[in-house]
Amino acid sequence: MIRVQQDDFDVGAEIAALSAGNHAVGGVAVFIGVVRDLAGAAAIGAMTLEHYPGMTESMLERIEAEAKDRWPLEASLIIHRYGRLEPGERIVLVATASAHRQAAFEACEFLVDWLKTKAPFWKLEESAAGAKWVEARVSDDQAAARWHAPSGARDSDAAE
Amino acid sequence: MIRVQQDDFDVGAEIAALSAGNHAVGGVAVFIGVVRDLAGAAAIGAMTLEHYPGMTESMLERIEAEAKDRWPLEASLIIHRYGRLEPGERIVLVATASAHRQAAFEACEFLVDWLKTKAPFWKLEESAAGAKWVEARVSDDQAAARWHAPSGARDSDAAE
Amino acid sequence: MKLLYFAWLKTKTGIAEEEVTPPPEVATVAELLAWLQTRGPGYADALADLSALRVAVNQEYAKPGDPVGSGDEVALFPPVTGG
Amino acid sequence: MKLLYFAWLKTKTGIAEEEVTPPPEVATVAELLAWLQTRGPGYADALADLSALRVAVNQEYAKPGDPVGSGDEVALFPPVTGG
Repeated sequence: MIRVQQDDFDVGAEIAALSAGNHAVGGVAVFIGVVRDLAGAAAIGAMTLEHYPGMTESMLERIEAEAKDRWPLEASLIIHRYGRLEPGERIVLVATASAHRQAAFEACEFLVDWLKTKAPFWKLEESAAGAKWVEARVSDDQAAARWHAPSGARDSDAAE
Repeated sequence: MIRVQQDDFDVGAEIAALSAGNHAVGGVAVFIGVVRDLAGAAAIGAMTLEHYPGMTESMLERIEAEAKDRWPLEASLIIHRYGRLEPGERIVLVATASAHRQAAFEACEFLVDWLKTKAPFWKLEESAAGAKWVEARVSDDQAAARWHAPSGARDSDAAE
Repeated sequence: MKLLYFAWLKTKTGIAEEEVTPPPEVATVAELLAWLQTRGPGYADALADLSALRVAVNQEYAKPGDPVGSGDEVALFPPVTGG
Repeated sequence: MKLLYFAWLKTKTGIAEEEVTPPPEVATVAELLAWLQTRGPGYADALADLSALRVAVNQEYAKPGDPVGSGDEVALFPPVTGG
């Protein structure tokens, strides 16, 4: 399941719902992204996440479907927020439930890497020097590249 | 922080407390282990986790300290339950908070692998055929072996 | 054709979205971008470095040679930095 | 010396813990296990396969040649299966 929303989410309730009533689940891997107040040396007051409504949702659904193809998942959940967020606030939740912990971990990390590099979100960071759009980092692209299938058959949605 | 307890835990509250007030945290990786009702082909009614009070706590503290040595963690938490647990119940929570998602993921997976293979817990599974102590699985040992430093200097606590 | 601009592309063009009717010889993404560059200083600035630009046609990532037509939704944005 | 038994070792010996005074020639983990095997059928059964056994002395994993003494807490248990 995917959700793109402005509001915060209830981590405990979301994780519990993921495996509720499904006793085939042996482990749930979760990632929660949080707004840091340090990017390099400059303190950040807050940031605003812009997204592309419609394309964001369809890309998240496709990424989630790909994770379910590649790993034996019982359930998965992606929640991504947009709008203005203060340091310490949650940005994203990715959770994957599987019979086996290895599958849950790998699928969760795969989804987080994709979100960071492919999902249409843009970060405007506020600092003492003013507001500035964050530039894409090479290290994020490299983290996502680890997951590329040799065939590249499923990467037709990526222009870079 | 580590806790060995009979009671359940509040996933949302524990995760929130981990990074509360620390704005250097950019990501929290979490694993929640749940009682499955299938082990091989036999349906399981419930299980009882026995542990070695004292040794369990000191080993968990040591494992957590090793994770903090190896990865730049802002905070970490291990909660492990013992006693009788029904299918669907939570057994273990491992959470690691870091500025960087990769460190959080790796440390979390490292800790979970160690818990499964080194922490003094033993599983008594109930099924239609009666209660049976679970035997150690080779695949768990292999998962933990991935993390061994070539020197083996920190493995003096392991007899196997 | 509907155009959408995100992040600093929106700041530089000064608009979030607009309806345009490019000349009939504009048939690909690359041709559309070249035409947009001629529409004024804001556009020229926003589209100065095409390597810093990503394009989606009807919400799918598109390459320079991909076709664009009058009914399409074309979005221009920088490389994503989300999550 | 305090002995602790966990999991199926407890079932087979019939006790969770006991105080014992091994003969003075018992100075290592291996010698302690050999002596325990002679203490009755439950012990012989529990200690029949030493490869399925782990030993901790004072809550630290121990090897067969490690020393044991009168003030020690020695725990016998199968390979762990937790989490």
